[in-house]
Amino acid sequence: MKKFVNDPKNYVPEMLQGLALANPDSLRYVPEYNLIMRADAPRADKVSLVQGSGSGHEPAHVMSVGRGMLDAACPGDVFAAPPTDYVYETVKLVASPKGVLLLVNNYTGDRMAFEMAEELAEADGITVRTLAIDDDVSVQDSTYTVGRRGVAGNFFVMKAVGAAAERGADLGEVYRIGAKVNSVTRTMGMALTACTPPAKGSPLFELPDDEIEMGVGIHGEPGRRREKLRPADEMVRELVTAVVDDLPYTSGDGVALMVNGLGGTPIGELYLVYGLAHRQLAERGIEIRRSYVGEYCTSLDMAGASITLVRLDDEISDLLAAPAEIPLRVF
Amino acid sequence: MKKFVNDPKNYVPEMLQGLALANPDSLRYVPEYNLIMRADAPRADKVSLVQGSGSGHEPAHVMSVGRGMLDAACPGDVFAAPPTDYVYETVKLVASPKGVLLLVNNYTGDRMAFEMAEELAEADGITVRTLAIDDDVSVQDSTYTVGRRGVAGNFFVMKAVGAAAERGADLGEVYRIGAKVNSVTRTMGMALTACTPPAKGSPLFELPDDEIEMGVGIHGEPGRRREKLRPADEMVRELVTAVVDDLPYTSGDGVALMVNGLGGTPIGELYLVYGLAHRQLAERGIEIRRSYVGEYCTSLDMAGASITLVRLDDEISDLLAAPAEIPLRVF
Amino acid sequence: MSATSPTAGSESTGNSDLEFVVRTIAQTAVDNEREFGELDAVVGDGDFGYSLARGFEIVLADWDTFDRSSPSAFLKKVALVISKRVGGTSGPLWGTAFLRAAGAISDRAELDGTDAVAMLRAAAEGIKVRGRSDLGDKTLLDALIPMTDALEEEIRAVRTGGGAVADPVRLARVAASAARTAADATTPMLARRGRPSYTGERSIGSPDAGAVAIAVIAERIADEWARRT
Amino acid sequence: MSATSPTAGSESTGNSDLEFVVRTIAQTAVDNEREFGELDAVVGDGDFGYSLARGFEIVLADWDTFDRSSPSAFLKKVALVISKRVGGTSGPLWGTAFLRAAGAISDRAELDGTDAVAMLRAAAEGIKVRGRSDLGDKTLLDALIPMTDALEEEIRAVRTGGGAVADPVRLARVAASAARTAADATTPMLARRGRPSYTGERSIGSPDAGAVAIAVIAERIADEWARRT
Ligand SMILES: Nc1ncnc2c1ncn2[C@@H]1O[C@H](COP(=O)(O)OP(=O)(O)O)[C@@H](O)[C@H]1O
Ligand SMILES: Nc1ncnc2c1ncn2[C@@H]1O[C@H](COP(=O)(O)OP(=O)(O)O)[C@@H](O)[C@H]1O
Ligand SMILES: [Mg+2]
Ligand SMILES: [Mg+2]
Ligand SMILES: [Mg+2]
Ligand SMILES: [Mg+2]
Repeated sequence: MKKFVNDPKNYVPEMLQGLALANPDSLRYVPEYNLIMRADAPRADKVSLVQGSGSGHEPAHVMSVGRGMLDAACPGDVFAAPPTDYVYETVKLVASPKGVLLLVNNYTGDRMAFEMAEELAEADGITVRTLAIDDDVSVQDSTYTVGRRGVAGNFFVMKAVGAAAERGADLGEVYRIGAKVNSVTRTMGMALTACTPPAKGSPLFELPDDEIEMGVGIHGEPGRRREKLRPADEMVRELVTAVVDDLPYTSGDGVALMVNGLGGTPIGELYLVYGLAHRQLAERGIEIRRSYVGEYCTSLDMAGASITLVRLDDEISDLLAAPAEIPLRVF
Repeated sequence: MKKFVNDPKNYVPEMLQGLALANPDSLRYVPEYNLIMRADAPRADKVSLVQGSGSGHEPAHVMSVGRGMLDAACPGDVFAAPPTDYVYETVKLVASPKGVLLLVNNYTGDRMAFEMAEELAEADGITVRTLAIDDDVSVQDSTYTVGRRGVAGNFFVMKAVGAAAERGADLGEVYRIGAKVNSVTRTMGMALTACTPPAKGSPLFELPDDEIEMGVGIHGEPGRRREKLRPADEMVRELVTAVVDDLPYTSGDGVALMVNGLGGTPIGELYLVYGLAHRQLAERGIEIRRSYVGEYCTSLDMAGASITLVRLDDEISDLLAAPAEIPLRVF
Repeated sequence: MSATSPTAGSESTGNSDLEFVVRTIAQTAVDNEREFGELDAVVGDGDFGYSLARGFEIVLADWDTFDRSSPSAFLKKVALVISKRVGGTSGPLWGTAFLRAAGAISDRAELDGTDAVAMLRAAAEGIKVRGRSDLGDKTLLDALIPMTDALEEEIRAVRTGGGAVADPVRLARVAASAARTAADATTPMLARRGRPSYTGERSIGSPDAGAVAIAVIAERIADEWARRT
Repeated sequence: MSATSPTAGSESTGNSDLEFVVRTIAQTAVDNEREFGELDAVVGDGDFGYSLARGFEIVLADWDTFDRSSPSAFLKKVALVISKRVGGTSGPLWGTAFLRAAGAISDRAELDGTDAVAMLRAAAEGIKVRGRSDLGDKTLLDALIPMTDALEEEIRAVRTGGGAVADPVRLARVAASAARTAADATTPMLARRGRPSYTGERSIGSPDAGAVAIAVIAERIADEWARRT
């Protein structure tokens, strides 16, 4: 394993320490519960927003804490939902009289932890709602499955509810907006390589030099199918088609397009992918109104990318354009 | 080779097309000269700023074009300086009555191309100055060598001269500021893995699983020495020591600290490195006033990182804090 | 597996069967961190071993501090540590399992084979509810439930055969071998719960990590028990 | 190396020796893209083959359009394409080399061996100035200059021996073998210019990519010339 790491067991806490040291004015790190929160949270005049899930998806979600986005993020260990207790303590720390909205990607472990925490916090008299995000089109949604996964599309939910909460919307309204954004957001991802969790020390799976995994999530697990590596144009077409056909997005729709890197793919390639996806969508008459290219929700060092579309209306466009201030500043 | 690429010869133009499509209002792509420029350049009321160098370093420099930073970037092919002619055409396109400042990382090929272009443009009556950036402490600077390389520290020069130019400073003043920032900026980098240029299709060198390259530049070339992989704390100490001892930075100095990823290292690890570097600097009494963690100047998909320090004074701090608007926005 | 005996280095363990079993579970989870992780990596995300090990490490570290006023109180404390400190899907599931097991013996001061069956049944029911899962979904339930069935059957058979008390070593061996058979039998199954379910058909062909963990733990208990007596 | 003859597929090439040599240089650069790149990858950045190939590809594509009013005018056009279209260090260096070579024969309508020496000397001087480099820095100069010396020496020897005109096939062979020997001799050298110089001592032990390219090109010219006559 070739990583910047000391004891792999301390990978997550040492990362969070670095994050807090780099943002001394705006963030607070609470080691007991492995949590990052805004230094000024909770604020009585806004709904508090919390997102959790395993670590290894950075910048999601710990680097999305700040004005206009999350009030706190409580990440678990790499790819593991946080313990219930940590979520519960996080909720207590940011509890606002206007309530707390918990955002959770739809995975069994995360949902269990957040729902149990919600119950515990409500018993303490805190008003809490939980919204599950499930934008991944590669997973079939049926009563025999656990439903779609939440992947990179969670960024748009966080951004929209963050803006709404900042403007003073009440809990019901913030929840409505989050649910609406989630309902018009779809993602599909693929991996060129496997990733290596620090504690495991070796890649999660073996992928020959001429093969890829299509339909991956964000936990380094294999995808729906293994396929041959092909020119970017063809692979992007497969991603775009899966996403477009799912909602479906149709000619005349105005959308936000995100090309999200999974951690090991350089930004030059992501812009190349963006250009291909943009043109393929334009061919279908879909109008791209907002563009997002970079890393938003990763799988450690996995090379690969996902494509997300959000169908925009005036309300969503306005919320996405609102200012925010999170650790991911460039300058 | 596992990359998002069609014909490798089109890697750079397809990336630039994507970049322009994602920023239709602010950027213009000129395929004849492989160049990205601000849609509103040149402006008569400000010095125009141009940076070139090979591609493969994204976000440097094409993604640093925008208000408060560059007016144009003319990248060559991957790791190759742009042809003289392209630099010359770029200068003509952004020529402002207030003059043009060319920023060039100190490599033989880049310097030759930019100096020849400067001569050609001056013959046309355009006022041009060229500033070479050379922040890399891993290269010995002597009359027998070609001097230090320019690496990730170029970000700070671009940012400071960008802010000064935006405020209307004249060419001499903008040059003075750039030279000053360069003189107080030092960088040292290391690689965990080699990178793979699209046209070559295989890694530039072989690195065993337990070895690293210390003192690398940004062109995928090997570093000064090969060493054993060690805990992050020790490797970071080697980088920090090399940087601090070079200027040297001393107790009481206020600095900006950048941890720059080389392309394949996930941001979680970069924050871990940041935390270690921050503490090591604090031990030496060096005060960190501004923090930069992420990818600023990469070597394609190379895993690795560099550490940059800038000694701040009020003038530099103020320029670094000025607003800018470049493609690397997050939301 | 480590050569360390599960009770080594702990003077205050006492020698109740329950403590012995819990400590063996904890030690097995810690010793098999890598193996359990590898199993989860095939079509999952590879953290199962890590999650269990980090939690049971704390169970071992806090061992001497647990309330020992009754078997039920003791189990509740263990459940609390697991719920608090284990993340992933395993935290809530294993925490619930221990908590429900505690509930099944709340009025008992001494435990026998029938209590063991009751605890295992309660644990499985708790996991079903918490995980919205059932037998046949290719989870640890597919080892836990057949193992419980075999244990119950063996106790009944001993009783029917006129024996008053079943030999615990033999019971442990029967349970372990049923768990192993059942864990192996998860290989051809299609996962309908847990992360492997996302890979669809590709979940077929490898055993479920959780089910194998149950088998490994049961075997270790049987081995240690035989050595103990 | 490709089996394609350097003049194949081009009716308008004419048959002047100069055009033959330039075309062979261009074709060799295109054919050896991978090999030259691998050489540059050892302690450089691996783009040398790519840079040359992309430029000389255009030289070949534009071949029929070049000004042929004089050898000097022809070389100038080639120099322009290289300067314009080749990036990296090689663009300015090779562009300068061709431009200076053109200058060395500006008044000549027909070229002989002495002109070849003059062109090569001028090219080397241009590279020195442009690259702030010299013999011994471990660059292509370390093949180019010894090759030129050998060529000059051979012409002098033929003259001294009473021969009026040296056999061009023999001259090309002498030049090629001198270039190869000199290129091989760069292996133990420490790089003081170019990207390999950044690696310090590690540049010792592999030949310079540019020097080897000179040898490969010279050998190809010698081979093709022998075949041609
Ligand atoms: N809904 C469920 N019900 C019962 N057991 C489950 C469920 N989901 C997962 N499991 C068990 O948990 C094991 C994986 O645990 P763990 O790796 O901690 O979960 P994850 O990484 O998916 O959050 C699986 O092998 C399976 O035996
Ligand atoms: N300053 C110089 N003077 C002469 N030749 C040089 C100089 N620098 C590099 N070279 C030659 O150019 C070759 C590398 O060319 P290229 O790969 O295009 O350059 P780079 O990638 O370093 O910009 C070297 O092998 C060497 O022969
Ligand atoms: Mg997990
Ligand atoms: Mg180069
Ligand atoms: Mg798992
Ligand atoms: Mg090179």
